[in-house]
Amino acid sequence: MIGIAIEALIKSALIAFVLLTAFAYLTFAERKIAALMQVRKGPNRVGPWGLLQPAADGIKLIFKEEVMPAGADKVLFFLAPILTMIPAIVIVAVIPVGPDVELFGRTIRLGISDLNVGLLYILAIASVAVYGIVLAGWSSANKYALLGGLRASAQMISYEIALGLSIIGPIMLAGTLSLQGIVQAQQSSTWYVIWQPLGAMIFLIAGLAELNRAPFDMPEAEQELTAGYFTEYSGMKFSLFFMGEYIKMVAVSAIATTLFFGGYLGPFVDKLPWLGILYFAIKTGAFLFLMIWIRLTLPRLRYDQLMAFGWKVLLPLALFNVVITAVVIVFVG
Amino acid sequence: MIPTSYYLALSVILFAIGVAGVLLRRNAIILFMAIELMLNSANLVFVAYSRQFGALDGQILVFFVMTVAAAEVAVGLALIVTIFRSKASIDVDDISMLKG
Amino acid sequence: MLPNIPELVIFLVLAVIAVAAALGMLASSNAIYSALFLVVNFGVVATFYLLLGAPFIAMAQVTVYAGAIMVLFLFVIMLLGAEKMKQTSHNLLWQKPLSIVLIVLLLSISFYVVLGQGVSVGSDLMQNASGYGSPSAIGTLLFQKYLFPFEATSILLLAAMVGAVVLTGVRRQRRRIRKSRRL
Amino acid sequence: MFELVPFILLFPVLGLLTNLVFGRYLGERFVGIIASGAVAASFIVSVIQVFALVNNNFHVETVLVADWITIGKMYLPWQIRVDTLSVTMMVLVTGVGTLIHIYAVGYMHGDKRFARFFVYLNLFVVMMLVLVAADNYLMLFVGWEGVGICSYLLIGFWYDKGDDNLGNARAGRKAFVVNRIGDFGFLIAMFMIFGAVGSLQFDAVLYYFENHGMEVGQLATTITLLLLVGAAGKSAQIPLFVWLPDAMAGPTPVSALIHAATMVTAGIYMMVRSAPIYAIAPSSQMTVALLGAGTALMAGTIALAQWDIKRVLAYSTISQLGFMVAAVGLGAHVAAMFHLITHAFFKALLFLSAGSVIHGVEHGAHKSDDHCDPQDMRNMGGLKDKMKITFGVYVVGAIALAGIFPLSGFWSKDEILADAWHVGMVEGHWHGMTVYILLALAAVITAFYMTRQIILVFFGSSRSAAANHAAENPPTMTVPLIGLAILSIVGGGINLPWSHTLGSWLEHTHHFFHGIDFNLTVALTSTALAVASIFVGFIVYYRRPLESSTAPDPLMSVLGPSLKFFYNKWYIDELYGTTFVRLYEWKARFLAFKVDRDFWHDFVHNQIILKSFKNVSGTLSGPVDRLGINKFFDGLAYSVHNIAVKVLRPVQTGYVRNYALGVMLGVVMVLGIMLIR
Repeated sequence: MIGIAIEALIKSALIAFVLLTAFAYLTFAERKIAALMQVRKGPNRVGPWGLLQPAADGIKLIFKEEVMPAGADKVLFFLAPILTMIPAIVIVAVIPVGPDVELFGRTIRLGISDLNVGLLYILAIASVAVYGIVLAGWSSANKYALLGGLRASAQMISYEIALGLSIIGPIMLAGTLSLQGIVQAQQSSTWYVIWQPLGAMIFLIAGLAELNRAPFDMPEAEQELTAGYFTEYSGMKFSLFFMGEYIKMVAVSAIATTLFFGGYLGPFVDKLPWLGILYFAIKTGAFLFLMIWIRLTLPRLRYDQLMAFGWKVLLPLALFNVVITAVVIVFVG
Repeated sequence: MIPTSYYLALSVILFAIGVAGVLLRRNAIILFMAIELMLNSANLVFVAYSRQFGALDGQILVFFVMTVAAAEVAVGLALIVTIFRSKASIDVDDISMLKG
Repeated sequence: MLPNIPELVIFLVLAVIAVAAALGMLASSNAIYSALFLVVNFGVVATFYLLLGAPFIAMAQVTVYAGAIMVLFLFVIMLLGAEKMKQTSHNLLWQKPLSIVLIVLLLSISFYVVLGQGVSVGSDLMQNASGYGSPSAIGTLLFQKYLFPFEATSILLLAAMVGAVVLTGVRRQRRRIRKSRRL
Repeated sequence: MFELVPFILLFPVLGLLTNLVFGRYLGERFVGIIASGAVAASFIVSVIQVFALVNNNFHVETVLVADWITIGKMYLPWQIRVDTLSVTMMVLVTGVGTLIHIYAVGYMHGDKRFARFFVYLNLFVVMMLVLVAADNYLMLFVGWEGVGICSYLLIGFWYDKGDDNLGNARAGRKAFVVNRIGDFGFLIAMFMIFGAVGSLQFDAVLYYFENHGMEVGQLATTITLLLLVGAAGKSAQIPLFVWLPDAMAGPTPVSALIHAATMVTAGIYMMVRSAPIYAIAPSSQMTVALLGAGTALMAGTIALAQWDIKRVLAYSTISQLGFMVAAVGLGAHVAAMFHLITHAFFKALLFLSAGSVIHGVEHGAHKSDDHCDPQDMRNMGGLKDKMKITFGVYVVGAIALAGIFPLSGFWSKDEILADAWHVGMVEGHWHGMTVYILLALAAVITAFYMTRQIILVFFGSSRSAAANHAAENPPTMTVPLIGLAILSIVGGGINLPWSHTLGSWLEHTHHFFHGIDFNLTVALTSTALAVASIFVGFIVYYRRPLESSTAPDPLMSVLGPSLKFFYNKWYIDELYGTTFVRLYEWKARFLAFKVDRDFWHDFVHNQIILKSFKNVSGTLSGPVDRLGINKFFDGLAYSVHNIAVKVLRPVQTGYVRNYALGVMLGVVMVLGIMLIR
C-alpha cells in the first residue's frame, strides 16, 4: 500500500519535472526553429548556442511586477492561471510512456495510472480546461480579455466534440478505453493511423484548436484583441498561462502518439523495455515539431470561418469516420 | 466501505439546499443551478443504491438523468437569454406576466 | 459493520466540501461564484461516484456537468453580463419564512426516514466482481435492456438542440435588437 | 419460381399507385413508362411461370398470398392458382395488355386526364389477373367485379362527351347495370355451389362434381345455367349483349383491351374453368351451344349494317364470342381457348387499327376544319395511301378474322366448326348440326362485313375533307400494331391440327380437354365460303363505291327492309326499353314521388314529426329553459365567478417561486402523510 503510494508519488514528481523542463525547452525550440525557418539566428547569447535562454527568461518573469487591474475580481484573477495549468499536467497521468519494467525487484508501470476509463478521463479533463481561460478573461475586467475568453471557450467547446468523435475510431478498433490497452492493440495490428487516417487528421486539427494554437489562435489575435484573455496578466501569472499552453501541446502530442502512432512501440521494445520511453519521446517530439511548423507556416483563420469549419466540416467528417469505422468493423470483423 | 445511508443523508442535505435555492433566490440562472444541484443529489442516491444492490441499472438511470439535464439546460438557458433580451433582467419575479 | 477510519475521514471531508460548496452556491451574490461553487460540488460528487465504484459515471459527470453544462452557464452569465443582479422591490413577504419552515420539515422527514433505515453497505460480492461499473458493462446494459430509452434520449437531445437554436436564432435576434435598443 | 407469381399482381398495383399519387407531376412520358413497364414486368413473370410449370411436369401449383375469410369450416384464402389454363390467360392478358399500354401512350397523348387513364388501365390489368389467377370462385368474383368497375370507369372516361354531354356516362351505366344482371346469376350459382359442396375452392368443387355426377345432375344443370347467365353478361351473349356496342364510347385502347381481348373473355374462361360441372349437365351444355351460335349469327347480321367503324368491330366481337361460347357448349374447350387467344390477337389488332384510323381522321379533321364524325365509315374512304401501315395491319386483322388460310383465325375457327361437325355428324346430336350451320353462316357474314369495312374505309376516294387530310400515326401506335399483326399471322401456330400444342398443354388442367382432328371437308367448305363471301363483298362495294357520305348502302337494294332491321339491331334496345326499362322507370318514379316525397316527406315527416317537435320544443324552450334551467345556470356561473375572483385569482400570482413553494408544500404534505401511515 505504502509502496504503491511512494511509487506513484515518485512517478508524478518525475512527470511534473519532465513536463516543466519540456515546457522550458519547447519555448526555446520554438524560437530556434522559427529562426531557422526565417533564416536568422534566434537566441544565441545566453550559454552555449543560447541553451540557457529559458532559464534567463524564467528569472526575468519572476522578477517582473505583478499588475492587478483596478476592476478585477481578485480571487478569480489569481485562480485562473492555476486552473489553466492543472488540467494540462493532470491529463498526462493516464498516458503510458513505456511498457512495464523491472526495477529494484518490482514491476513498475511506465505511466502514473492505467484507468479502464482512461480516454474518458482525458475527455473529462480536456473539457474542464476551459475554466481557466474563461475565468481569466472575465476576471480581468477588460473587454479584450472578456471577448478573448468567450471566444476561446466557444472554440474549445466546439472542437471538443470533433475531438471526442475522432478518438472513437481507435476505441472501436481496440475495444477498450484504457490507453495501455490501445497501445497493446496496436502491437498486434499496426499503428491506427493506417486504419484511421481521417480520424488522426481530425484529432490533430481539433487538438490544435483545443490548444488555441495557430492557425486557431483566435483568442489571442493580437490585431483584434491584443493578447486575448491574458491581456492583463504579467509576471509569473503570465508565464503560468504560457506554461499551460506548452504543456498542453506536449499532452496532445503524447495522446496523438498513443492513439494513432503506436505509443511507445518500436523495434526491440519487448527485449529492452526502456527503449519505449525513447520511442515515445521521439514520436512526441515529431508532433511538437509539426505543431511549431504549422504555426510558422499557416496564417490565422477568421473567427466565423473557424466556427463554421468546426461545425460544418470537422464534425460531419468525424461522424462520417465513426460510421464508416463501425460499418467496416461489423462487416469485415 | 461507507454505508449507503451516509450517502443518502448527504444527498438529502444537498437536495434541501437545492430546494432552498429554488425557493429563495430570484436570479433565474442561480435558480437553474439549484435545480441541477437537486438532480445531482438524486443521482448520488441512484449510484449509492446501485452499489448496494450490485445492479448497474441505477448508473444507467444516472446516465439518462445527465442527458435530460443537458437537454434541459440547453433549452432553459436559451429561454433565459431570450427573456433577458426582451426584459433586460433575469429576475424571476420580473417575469410574472403572461404578456412578453 | 462500520467503515474504517481513513475511509470515513475521506468521506467526511469530501461531504463537508460538497455541502459547503452547495451552500456557497446558494449564498453568493455573484452568479459566477455560484457557478464555480457548483462546479466544485459536482467535482466532489464525481469523486463520490469513483468511491462508489462507478468510474464511467464519474467521468461522465465531469464531462457533462463540469465540462459542458456549467461552462454553458458561465458562458450565458458572461454573455448577458448578469453576474450581479440588481435588487428590485420585493413583495413576496411570506415566501421566505414559509420556505424555511418547509425546508426544515423536508430535512427532518428525510433524515427520519434515512437514518431510521439503519446502516447497510450492500453486497460486496457484485461490486468486487470485475467489470462492475466499467464502460463495457454499462454499454452492454445500455444497448440491450435500455435501448429504447437510449434512442428516446437521442431524440430528446435533438429536440433540445433544435429548440435552443430556434429560441436564440439569428433572425429573431436581429428583430429584437432593432425593436429594443436596451441591449 | 412459383413464389414469383404474386409479383404479377404486385407490379401493376405498384404502377397504379405510383401514377395515382405522383401521376400529375410526372409528365406523360414517365406515366406511360411506369404503366407499360409494370404490365411488361408482369408479362415477364407470367412467361417465367410457363417455364416453372414445364419444370414442374405441368402440375398445378397454388401460392398462398394471404388468409382472407375464415368462418367456421369455410376457409377462403387469397391464393393464386398456377395451372396451364390460368397461366395461358396470364400470358395473354399481360402480353396483349403491354402492347395496348404502349399504343395508348400514343393514342392518349395530350389528354387532360392522361395519368388517370393509365391508373384505370393498370387497375384493370390487376383485376383481370386476379380473375384468372383465382383459386376459388369468390376470388374470381372479386376480379370479375373489379373488371366490371374498371370497365365502367373506362367507358365513361370521357364522361363529359357524347350525346347531351352525357352519352358516354350513360353507356358506362348501361354496361354496369347489364353486367349486374349477369353477376346476379353468377352470385346465385356461387351460393348454390357453396351450399352443395361447402367450399368455393376450385379443386374441392370440381372434385365434388366429378365424383357425384349422377346424383347431382339436376343441381348441376341449375348451377350451370346460372353460370351461363353470368357469362352471358360478361361475355355479351344473348340476351345481355346490348352493353358491348355502347361500350365503344370509351377510348379505343379500352375497346381493344377490355371489350375485345380480355374482359369479355372472362365469361368464357369461367365456363371453361367450370367445365367439369358442365360435363354432367348435357341439357345446359346444349343451351350454351345454341345460345352461342345464335349470338354469333345475330351479332353478325347486325354488324353487316353498321356505319360506325368501331361498332362493326364491337358486333363482330359479340359474334366471335358467340363462337367461343358455342365451342364451350359443344365440349370443345381447347377450341374455345384457342379461338379466345387468336381472337385476342386479331381483334385487339383490329380495334387498335380502327383507333389508328380514327386518330388519323381526327388529325385530318383538325387540319381541314371539317368536324364530321371521325368514326363514321361514310366519312372515310381512300385511306390506304395515306395510312399505309394501318392499312396493311388492318387487312391482316380482317383476313385473320375472316378465317382465311393460313392466318390464325382460320385454324381456331375451323377447329370450332370441326367440333360442331363432329358432334352433329359423328355423334349424331341434332344440336351439333344446328350449331354448325349457324356458325358457318356467321363465318360467311363475318367475311362479308369485314370486306365491306375495308373497302369503305381504305378504298375508293375520300368522302370528306377530314379523310382527305388524314395522316399516319407515330411509332408508339404503329409498332404495337405491327407486333399484333405478326401475332395474328402466326398465332395459329400454337395449336396446329397435327401438333395440338395448346391441347396437350391444357390437358394438364382437365383430363378431358383435348383437341380434335383436322377435318378437311369442314376446312375446305368454310374457306370456300369465306373466299366467296369476300368476292361478293368486292362486287357489291368495290365496283360501285359510295359516291358521298350521305349515299345509302348498296346492300339496301338487295336486302331492303331487313337491312334496316339489322341496322337497328333487331330493335333489341327498343324492346328492352319498352319492357324492362320503362317498367323500372315507372316503378322508380312511383317510389320517388308518391312513396318517398308525398307520403314519407310531406305527410309523415312534415305533418306528424315536424309539427309535434315544434310543439314540444316550444314548451321546452319557453318556460322550462328560459325560466328554470337558465336561471339556475346563471346563478351557478355567478357563484363560480365570485369564487374565482376572491379565491383563485390571488393564488395565481405569476411568480415562479410561489408556484415552486406550492409544489414544495405538496411534497412535504405527501411525505408527511406517507410517514404517518
